[in-house]
Parts: sequence; C-alpha cells; structure tokens
Amino acid sequence: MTTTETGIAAPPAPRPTASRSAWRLSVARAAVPVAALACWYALDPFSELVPSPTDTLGRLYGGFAEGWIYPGLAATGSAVLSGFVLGTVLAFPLGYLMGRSRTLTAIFEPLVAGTFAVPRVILYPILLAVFGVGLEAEMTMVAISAFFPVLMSTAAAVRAVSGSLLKLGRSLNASRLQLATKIVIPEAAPSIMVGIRIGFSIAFIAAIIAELFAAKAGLGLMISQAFAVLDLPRMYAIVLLVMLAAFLGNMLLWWAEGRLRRG
Amino acid sequence: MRVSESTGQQLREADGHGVGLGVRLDDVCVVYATKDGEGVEAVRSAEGHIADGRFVSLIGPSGCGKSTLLDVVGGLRTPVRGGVSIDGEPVTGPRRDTAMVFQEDSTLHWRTVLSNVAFGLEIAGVGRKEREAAARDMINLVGLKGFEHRHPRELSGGMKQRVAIARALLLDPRILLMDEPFGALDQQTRMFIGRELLRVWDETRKSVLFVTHDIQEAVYLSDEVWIMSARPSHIMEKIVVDLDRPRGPETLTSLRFHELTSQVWELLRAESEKVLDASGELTA
Amino acid sequence: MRVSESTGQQLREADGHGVGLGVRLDDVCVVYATKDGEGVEAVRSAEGHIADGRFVSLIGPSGCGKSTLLDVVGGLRTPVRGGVSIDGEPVTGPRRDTAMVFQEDSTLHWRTVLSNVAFGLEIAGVGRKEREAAARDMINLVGLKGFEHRHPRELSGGMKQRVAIARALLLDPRILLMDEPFGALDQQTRMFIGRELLRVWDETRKSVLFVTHDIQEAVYLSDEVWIMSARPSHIMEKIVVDLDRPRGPETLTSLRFHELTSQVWELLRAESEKVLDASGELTA
Amino acid sequence: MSRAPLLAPPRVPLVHRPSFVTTARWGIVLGAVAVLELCARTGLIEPLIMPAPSAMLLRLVEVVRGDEFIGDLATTVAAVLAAFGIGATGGLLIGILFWRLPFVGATFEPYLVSLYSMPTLVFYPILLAVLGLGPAPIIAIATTMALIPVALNTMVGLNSISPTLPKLARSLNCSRRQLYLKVLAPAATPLIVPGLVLGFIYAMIGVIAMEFILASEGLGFRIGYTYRAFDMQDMYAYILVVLVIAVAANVLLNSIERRVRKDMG
Amino acid sequence: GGGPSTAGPGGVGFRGEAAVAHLESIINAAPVLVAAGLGYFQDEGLDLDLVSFPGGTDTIRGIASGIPFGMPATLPGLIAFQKGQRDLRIIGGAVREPLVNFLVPVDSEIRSIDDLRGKRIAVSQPGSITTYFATRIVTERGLVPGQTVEILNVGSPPDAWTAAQQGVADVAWSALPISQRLIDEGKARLLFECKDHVPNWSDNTYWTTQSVIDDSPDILQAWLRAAQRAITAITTDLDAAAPAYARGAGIADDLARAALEQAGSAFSLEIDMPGIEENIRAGSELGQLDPAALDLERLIVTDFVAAL
Ligand SMILES: Nc1ncnc2c1ncn2[C@@H]1O[C@H](COP(=O)(O)OP(=O)(O)OP(=O)(O)O)[C@@H](O)[C@H]1O
Ligand SMILES: Nc1ncnc2c1ncn2[C@@H]1O[C@H](COP(=O)(O)OP(=O)(O)OP(=O)(O)O)[C@@H](O)[C@H]1O
Ligand SMILES: [Mg+2]
Ligand SMILES: [Mg+2]
Repeated sequence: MTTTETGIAAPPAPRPTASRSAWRLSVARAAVPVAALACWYALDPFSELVPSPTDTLGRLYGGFAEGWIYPGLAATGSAVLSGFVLGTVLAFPLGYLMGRSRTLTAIFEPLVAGTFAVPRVILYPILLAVFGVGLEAEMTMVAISAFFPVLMSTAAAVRAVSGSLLKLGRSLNASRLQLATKIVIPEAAPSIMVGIRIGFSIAFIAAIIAELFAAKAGLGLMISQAFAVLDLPRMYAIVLLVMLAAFLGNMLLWWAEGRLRRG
Repeated sequence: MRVSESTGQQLREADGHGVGLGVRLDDVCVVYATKDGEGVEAVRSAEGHIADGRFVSLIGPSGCGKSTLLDVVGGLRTPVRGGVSIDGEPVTGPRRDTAMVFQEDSTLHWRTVLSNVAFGLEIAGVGRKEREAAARDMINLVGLKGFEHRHPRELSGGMKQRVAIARALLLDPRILLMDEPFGALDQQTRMFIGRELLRVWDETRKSVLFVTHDIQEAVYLSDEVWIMSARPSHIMEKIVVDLDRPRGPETLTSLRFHELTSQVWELLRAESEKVLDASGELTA
Repeated sequence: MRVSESTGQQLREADGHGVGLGVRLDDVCVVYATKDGEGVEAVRSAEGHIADGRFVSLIGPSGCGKSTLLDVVGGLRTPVRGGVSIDGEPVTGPRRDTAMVFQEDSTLHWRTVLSNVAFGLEIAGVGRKEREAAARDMINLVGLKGFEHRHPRELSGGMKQRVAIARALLLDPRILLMDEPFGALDQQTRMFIGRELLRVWDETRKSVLFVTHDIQEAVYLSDEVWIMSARPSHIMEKIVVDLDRPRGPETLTSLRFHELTSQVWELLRAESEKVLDASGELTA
Repeated sequence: MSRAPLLAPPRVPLVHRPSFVTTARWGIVLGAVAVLELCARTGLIEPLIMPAPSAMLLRLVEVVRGDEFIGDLATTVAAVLAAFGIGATGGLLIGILFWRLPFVGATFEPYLVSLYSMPTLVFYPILLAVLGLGPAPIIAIATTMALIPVALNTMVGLNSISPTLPKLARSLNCSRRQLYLKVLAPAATPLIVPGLVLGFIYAMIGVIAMEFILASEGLGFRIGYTYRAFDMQDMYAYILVVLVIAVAANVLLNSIERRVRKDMG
Repeated sequence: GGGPSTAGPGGVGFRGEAAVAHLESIINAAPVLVAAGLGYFQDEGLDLDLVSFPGGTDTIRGIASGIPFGMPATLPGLIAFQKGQRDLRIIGGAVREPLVNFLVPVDSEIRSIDDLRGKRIAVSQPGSITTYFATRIVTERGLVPGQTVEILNVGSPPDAWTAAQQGVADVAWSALPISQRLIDEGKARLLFECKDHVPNWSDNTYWTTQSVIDDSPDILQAWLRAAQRAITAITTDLDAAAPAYARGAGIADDLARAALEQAGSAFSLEIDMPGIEENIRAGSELGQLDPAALDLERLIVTDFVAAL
C-alpha cells in the first residue's frame, strides 16, 4: 500500500506475515518446556520428592543409548496406537450418527454416560479373562478409554452444526459421505478434535494403568518397577517420555485437523 | 387461480414449450411443527406452473412463506399436502438439475472463496483443475476477482452473497431457485449481475424461480411475477410480463414497465398491510 | 471533500444545531489484518459530519467499507488512523447513547422474540415488566404481533431483521446506526417501517447513519446522502436532500426526488463499475 | 381464495415421541441385563468376573440399607462435587483465557491435553507430602481430570460463536458480566455442556479410582475392598450406585442445556 | 494362556505365562526371577512370560482366568477359592515367613513397638495383610488401634515411606529390597520385622487350577523343579543368584545380595500347613473367610512337591 495521488498517507506497516506468526508460535511452544525445566532446576534443591532434572534426563538418554527403554516403548506404543485407532474408529461413526439423530441421542446419551463411568479397574479383569494378558487386552482397554470422549465430543460437535450448511449440502445432492466429509466434519472439526485429543492422551494413561495391573512388558510396568525401589530418576524419565509421546501425537493431530478443515 | 386480466394477455401455460415440462406446484401446503403443538401454517395452498425455460419471480410480504416454498421446490422440505413435480416427475428430494441460492449466508467459512464457489462442482465430482478454472471465471463475473483466496469471514455481506450466487450459477442447472440473491447488493451490482443472469438464462434456457422484494427487478427480469398473499399464504396473482426481450435500460423507462410495476405494487401493498394491520398499529 | 454543487444549496454544517454537536468523522482509515500479511485497506479516508439530529444515508458499492465505517462510529473498531468524535468527545468505545442494527443476523437464538427485542433494555437495567411492555409495543410496530414467544429459528429472514430493528429503536438512542436494516423486507413493509422510523426520528431528533442500497429509500428518508467510493474508499460525495418534510407519497413522485435519485445513481454507477471492471469481465 | 380449511394437524414423526425413546432406552437396558443374566446363570461368565444382575440388584438393596452406605455415598459425592466444582470453574476460566488470547491458547493447549497422559498416580507421594492424607490428594487428582475437557470445550465453544453476537453485546454496552452470562455462555452452551458432562464423569472416574487404591471410605474404597475380598455381588452393587450417579449427573447437566437453549429441543 | 507344544529336546516344551505378584518389586518373587535369570525354566523346556500383577488378588484372578500357574500371596487365593473359584489348587509352598517389615525415619525417637502409643502407622489398603499384621502386632502389645495408635491406609512401600518421611505418618510398612536400600542409604531404621511376631505364616504359595493339573501335570512338575533349583541357588550359590535377581528386579547387585541373604531362609517348596492355617485365621478375623466352609482337602494337592 503506497501513497496515492490523492496524497493520503499510507497506513502503518502490515502485520507479521503468516510464516512469521507460525514461527513465533513454535518459539512460544518450545519455550514452555524450557521454562518448566528451568522451574524444575530451580526447585530441585528444596525437596527430595522429585529427582534432579539432570539425573532424569540422563536416565532418559541412557534408556535410549543403552536400549532398555525400547521393549517397553514398543509394547506401550503399540497398545496405545492400536487401541486409540480402534476406539476412534468405533466411536467416531457412532458419535456422528448420534449427533445427526435426536432420537439416537435421546436413547443412548444416558446409557453412554452410565457405562462411561464404570470404573476401569473393574473392566480390566474382565478383559483379561476374555483375551488373556497381552496386547489384545491392553488394546481393548485403551480402546474403551478413548471411545467415550471421542463419542461424546463427536456427537455434541455434529449436533451443533448449523442447519443452513446442511441445507446447502442436501440441495447440492451431496451423498451422505460427502455431507459428512465436506460439510459436517469440517464444520465440527474443532470440537471433534477436542474429543480425539483427549481420547489420545487418555490412551496413554489407560495403557499404563493396564500395565500396572498385569503386564509382561511396557512403560507402565517399568514405572511401577522403578517406583517400587524408589528409583525416582528412572521413573520420572519414563513419565517424561510418556508425556513427550503424547505431546508429539497431539501436535500431529493438530496438524491433521488443519488439513481436514482445509478440505 | 384467477389469471390477472390486466396483463391484457392470457397466460399461455406451455408458451412454446412442451406441456408436461417445467415445474408444477400442486396445492402445496406447509405447516411447521412448533413446540407448543399449534404449528405454523406457512403456506396454505400454492399452485403454479413454471413452464420450461421460464423466468418466474416470487414476491410477497415478509414472512409469507417464500423461502418455505422454495425449499419445497428444491426438494428440501416435504409439504404436508400437495406436492411439486418437475417434468411430470414428483419431487421427493433434491435433484441434480436444480441449484439453489439461500437467503441466509451459506458460505463454508473454512473454505476460501475459490473453493466455496467450486464446491457445487466438487460435490458433483468434477476434477480440481477443471472446477477451479470454471470457478475463477464465475468469480470474475460476480466481481470478486482478487478475493479468491480469502475466507468468508473477511468478506462483506454482499460479497458473501455473491459467492453463493457464483456457486449456484457455476452448476449450470436446468432449474435455478434463488432466494433474495441480490438482497445485500448495491443497485449497480445487482443490475449487472442480474443482466449476467439473464444472459446465462437466455443462452441455456433454465427455468428460474426468483424470490425478490424489488418489484422493478422482478418485472425487469421475469416472464411472470407471482404474488404471494400474506400468511397462511397462497399464490394470489400471476402477472405475465409481456415486455420484449432482450431487455435493456430502455425497458426500465417504458410505459408498460411502469404499468406492470404499479400493478404489482398495488397488489402487494394490500397484502403487506394485512400483516401490519394485524399488529393493529398501522398509522394511516 | 467536494460538496456536490448540483444540490443547489451549500451544505450547512450546523443546520440550526450547535456547531460542535453531532458525529464527526475525521480522516478515518481502517485496515484489516489478513493472514497473508498484506492487509485489506477497507476504508482509506472517510471524513464527514452528521449534525445533531440529522438523518444521513450511506450508500456505496458492495464491499466498499460501509459496515466497517459503521463499526468505527459505533466504537466497535479502532481505525488505524483518524477517528470519530461525538459532540466533540472522541469515540473510544461503545457509548450508551448509540444503538446499532447490524447487517448480519444478530438475534440471540436462545431467546424469544420478546426477550430479544427487550434485550437492550435488559442490559441497560430496565425492570422486566417495564421493558416487556415497551417491547410488545415495538413488536407490534414492526408487524411481529403473535410471534412474541417464538425463537429466531422459527422466523423468516425478514422477521429476524425486524427483531433487530425493534431492539435498536426500543433503546431510543440519540445516535442510531443502521446497516441495511430493511434489506430483507418487502417494499411495503420497508416503507411502513421507514415511515415509522421517520416519525420516531422526527419526534426525538436522533442523529441517524443509515446504510442502504436502495437509492430511493436513501433519498426519501435522509437529509443527506453520502456516497462512498469503491475500495479503498472515501466518502466521495455528499448530496444534501432538500425535499420538504414531512415527506409522503407525493415526495416520491416529485421532480426533485427524481433528480436527486438520478444524481445518486449516476455517481454510484461509476463507482460500482470500477469494482466490476476490475474483474475485467464487464460486458458493455 | 376461499378454500375450505383442509389443514391436517402437523405430523410428528413416530421416532420423536418421547415414549418411543423411553421404550427403546429401557429395551436396551433390559435386553443387556437379560443377556448378562443368562450368561451368568449358564456359567458363561464366571462368578468371579461378574455375578448375575439379579444377584447384584438384591445385594444393592442390602447395601443401600446398610449402615455405612450413606457415609460412603456422602464421602464420594462430596469429593466428586469438590473436584468437579474446582475443575469446572478452573476449566471455564482457562477456556476463556485461551479464547481471549488465542496465542496463549495455541501455545499451551497441546500441553494441557498432554497432561491427561500423565500417570498422576506416581505423583501421589508429592501430593501426600503437600496435602497430607485424606480427601485432598484424591480431589486434586480428580480435579485435573475434570478440568481439561471443560477448558477445551469452553475454548472451542466460544470460538464457534458468530462474531456478530459479541459485537452486539459491546454495542449495547454490556458489562463484562452481562457479556459472559447473557451472550457468550448461552451461545456456547451446546459445546460447553458436553465438556461439563465429560468433566463430571472424569471427576468421578478419578475419585473412584483413587479411592479404590488409597482411601478407607467412600464408594471407590468399597469397590476396591469388595474386589479384593472377592465379594463380587457387593462390588457390582456399588458399581451400580456409581452408574446411577453418572446417569443422574448427565441428565441434570443436559437439562441445563435444555433450559438455556429452549430453541434447540 | 498358552499350552503344551511339541516337546523340545530338553524338557516338557511349554510356551506360556506365569502369574507373579509384585514380580519386580518385592523379594517374594526372587526365586522366580532367579530361575528365569539362570535359565532353569529353559532347561526344563518352559518358555515362560512372567506376568507381573500388583497384588495377590489380581494374581489369583490371573490364574483363575487362564494363566496356568503362578505365585500369589496365600490369603487372597484362599478367599477366591472359598468365594467360588473352586478350580484353584495349591501345589507348593513358596515363602513361609512374612517378609513385611516396618521402618521409621532414621532420626525418629521411636525405638520399639511400645513407643508407638499415640503414633501413626502407614500400611497399605484396608483389609490387606499389612493392615492385619500391624493391627495384630500392636494389639498384642496392648495398644488399641484407632485409640492409642492410629493405623493409616496409605499404599505401597514407597508411598508409605514418603508418608513417614514427610511426617504424615510415623512408621511405614515396607519389604525387601526397598527397605534394605533405605536402611543402607541411612534414611531409615528397621523398627521390627513381622516374622518375629507372626511365627507361622505362609506368605506365598504356588497355585494352579485343577484343569491344568488334569491336562499337563508334567509342566507343573517342571516348573516346581526349576523353582527348587532357584531356591537351592539362593541358599547355596549367592554369587550366581544375586546378579540374576538384581537384573530381574532392576536393582544393584549388592542390594540384591543383601536382600537374598536376609530372606533366603523363607523360601521353601514345602507346603506349610500351620502357615496356611494362620492365613485362614487372619482371613476370618478380617471377615473375608469362613474357615468352616473351606475344603482344604480339595484345595491342597501335595503330589507335586512329594514327587520332587
Ligand atoms: N423452522 C420453522 N419453525 C416454525 N415456523 C417457521 C419456521 N421457518 C419459518 N417459519 C414460519 O413460516 C413462515 C414463512 O417463513 P418463510 O421463511 O418461508 O418466509 P419468507 O416469505 O421467506 O419471508 P422473508 O421474506 O422475510 O424471508 C413465517 O411466518 C415463519 O415464522
Ligand atoms: N474481518 C475482515 N478481515 C479482512 N477483511 C475484511 C474483514 N471484514 C471486511 N473486510 C473487507 O473490508 C472491505 C469492506 O467490508 P465491509 O463489510 O465494510 O463492506 P460493505 O461496504 O459493508 O459491503 P456490503 O455492502 O457488501 O455489506 C471488504 O472488501 C472486505 O473484504
Ligand atoms: Mg425468506
Ligand atoms: Mg456491509
């Protein structure tokens, strides 16, 4: 925008460009763990409840360097991923249907809330009885945990999609699939993604609880083992790893959401 | 249904086209269910025939059921009685050869202008390159060049409306249903887009049902102007517009044009007053 | 800013009112930030003065920045340069004595018509009984009697618009900013509500800034018609409407009325064509 | 046009009749119960896994009549309400913050969600040290679980509001309180309420799970105790109580939505 | 799950799971870890996945729902058997002393059980064996839980220790090897060991189900043989056993050695009837077991130990 012949001064300089603001966001995001680490270092001398960050990070590094972390990571990682995918794949279409039909919502909403609240600790012995100890039981446990938030968020999000857009879709003769993928899901995406992200994060804790409960391998088992002998640096190293994995997964989902919305 | 005699010419239903062709409204009655259980009788009985390739404007007081009727013709709403048939086939749902422009904002706010305009073709399965090239032309036509990559949030009210018009026109449907498409446009832009619409219509001979509040626009564009009564509504009067085509600026100044608009205006005024009268507040 | 000479009368700024009073726009410039970082210069430089109690219409091509300017006057948007002052005080935020009608649907869809209309008074702290009684009168005025307990979803486009008009009028503000308030209304209803608006204005002498696309409406209602250029916009021309008040049906047929509308039309056409020309598609 | 009023009463589709919904809902519940009963009676499900529903119900009656029940119920409900209350309030505030300052939201949101993956149990010793024994550590853990969905749904809900509404509110000179209570909250209700429902259920899951392991009273403790004592009928009786609370809370929270959003029902 | 497969060259040829309580964390599981670490299971043709459960209750559930055998605490097994899991069987002893102990912070003024008047003891869950021990031992010394001494349900040994360290409790229950570690580090002092107060106690036992006994007795026999070799190694060859245990439990070699030295005498495959009866008494005192309804004849299968 330049000064024109009318002699009107140009407005102030334009705002930061898209790439610059994305860059700023990345810096801010990166600053969060750095700041957390700094707090950890600052508070470390005051309590022996928490190990020093140096020890913890050293252990984490050791876990990879010495290789003892891989079997646990593989076991937990596969349960988390497969269970999350399974839970989402089941919950998403059901949530979609519930969101599209008031009748289904009215029928199932209270039932879902009820079954959702059944303590997981009870569920796991049942799963063990059905599947035995191993990936299947753990995966199912994860799937059930991821199922509910995805179902409820999807239903709510789809229900909130505005009528005029549905009308547009119908008038264009969109197939059910097109209506879902090109109108309802993009419109509902932010709220659906809340459920999916919660489901994904919960998947980790579900896998870990399952492993605390009965497991042959996994990060949960390693946590309980480290805790039992009060090897806090090792325990914190594993907890850190879990959160890191969840964070990276969340960023991936975030990115996917952006793609989804762009259609 | 009484054909307005003052048109000086009987309504020739077929008007050079096949008798069975076109859109036929048969005793359409729409009642909205309301929570108090009473229901709102939006349209009591609408009858009419849009012969193939004819341009019909629908005009009537606010809240009389025009949008409702358009929904019925578009297959989006099932009447409680009566029905619509197109080329003899009853309308049971949306059809591929019908395109609609809605009264409310119907832009997809997560898509750019370009991909909003191309959306109809995308749904119809046209490839990206092809549909985007076509969409660009249409965007130019409605004066949105330079805004291809903006999102609806960054557009003014009139610009969003033009996006919706472009989307419908791009589909090149046989039947075009438009609900106050030019409502938020300035007079010059609406005339320009109106003329473009006429040109497209003339080339492709669509049947058009066009809701507007602008009487001059209705008369200028149409073969027939249908006037809807106040709610519970029916189509009260059908005025055949016997102005020569192609129409141009001289049409607007012709005596016949003036006669027709006055006629529509008189009919309409009485109806609108009913609504306002009902409020018991009308100051003479 | 050139005052149109063809008005045959110089623009008397004060027009019988205090010089400092009224709304003064001083070199208002608005730039929207966009994601690509370029920014859209919606309004380049708007200057003007709405003397106290004057009715000013703002008219201009779609997308030229009318709604943006209204936001600035309403204190909802800070210009990047210049500013607005009311009675000499700079506008830094929304004021109690200003009421707005927005271009987009601004009904609260979880509230009934009655409580939507009464909402402004509710915010202002008026008791329920009092505000609802007042709201009922206003609902009758805009022809929504019988719909008091419906929700906006059950209304037609024009009915929602009338709810917003009623809400603003009910506030009885000193300054009224209306963005295409009658856009979705039929001609009779808009004339009726327009006349009511004039009556209210005449009784209470509000300053009004009224965006419309209807040139006749603008001329009929206003003391001045401001014409905005295409974007990046300024207020290109201010036409003083020297028609006698009170105005009535005879105004519409007067020669002066015709002259003024033609004048506005000519000015506007050139501007709109710029936009459409820019699309490089204008078929002469 | 003098047409006889042919108007038929509006047709209400069968499926929207509340009686249909109720019938279907109970049909599903009773069907599931019948299947479970059959499986348990025929020994398809081992008694140590799940007893027959009829046995659970019989025990439920006795459990509810028992001396400890009211105390346990009160303990758990108090803890859940405390966790939910704090979590929902905090979540709403964080959600509002993230909405008001999108940059802050974009920065912290992925970390907030990732908190969910934290095995909170391992921090129990820290909580124990800071908060001591008793309900406080339990409430603290359940609170974090309740907070996250409320915060995220609030943020998303507020983001989904048409920009015209806050504009209207500002132009009417709404106070901050009026803006939030009269405009933003009702407008975002369809997404906030599901967040609250999720938050409540997570608060409950958190409390029950922590009581299961750590407490010496409360429904979660009873479930854990009976679990370890292999009193499966009692355990399921307590689980039924938990279920009823969850359903009741769900109905209650959804009724808020129906009250606020009369236009949607 | 799992089951016999075609017998390999050396042994019974079995691939499957074994259920163990607190596998990696408490000394009771040492023989299993040593047997695994020194390859005794492999020698017998057993290719075992050791499944860790957080407690006896869960371990016995694991066995009831398909893991062919395992080593849970005795009491939960007895309860499960009586409450309906009639298929369960004891086929051998495992740990015949209570290995639970109680610690105080090293600077505590508590020196004996009698000093516990007015103090708070951190144990695990209500109804657990640690609760039982604490209650029983202080009661024998004339203290009244809930009045003159407080018994707090805190959780696992690390939880309990944190509580004691932070002043939330005064005494914490613990077990080897963590107790030894805390003592070695100079943080804790041993207040008393349960084995000095509860003389007869079968802490853990080897369990299976009747259907496994019917289908594949040779596997059970092989398993017990390997366990026997491990016990022998622990008592006679610490140089080999300690590193194996250290690896399995993820602890230092010398800590493993010290722990095994202290606990070694508790490991025995002999079925300790007085110890089991003591468990039954405890169970009935806790209100979880009805001694009269317990069919010990059916529960205990002595053949396997006898055949060793
Ligand atoms: N969803 C609905 N539920 C109940 N009543 C409705 C609903 N939609 C519309 N109505 C009612 O039906 C009547 C006709 O509405 P419609 O939108 O068809 O009017 P319209 O002619 O398009 O008006 P406008 O010119 O103002 O757009 C109105 O009185 C309105 O109140
Ligand atoms: N939020 C926004 N971000 C970026 N650009 C915007 C935004 N809002 C409006 N604009 C741009 O500013 C210009 C003026 O918009 P404005 O809504 O004021 O126009 P208008 O004169 O009211 O048009 P109409 O008559 O169509 O309502 C338009 O070109 C539009 O693209
Ligand atoms: Mg309409
Ligand atoms: Mg505008």
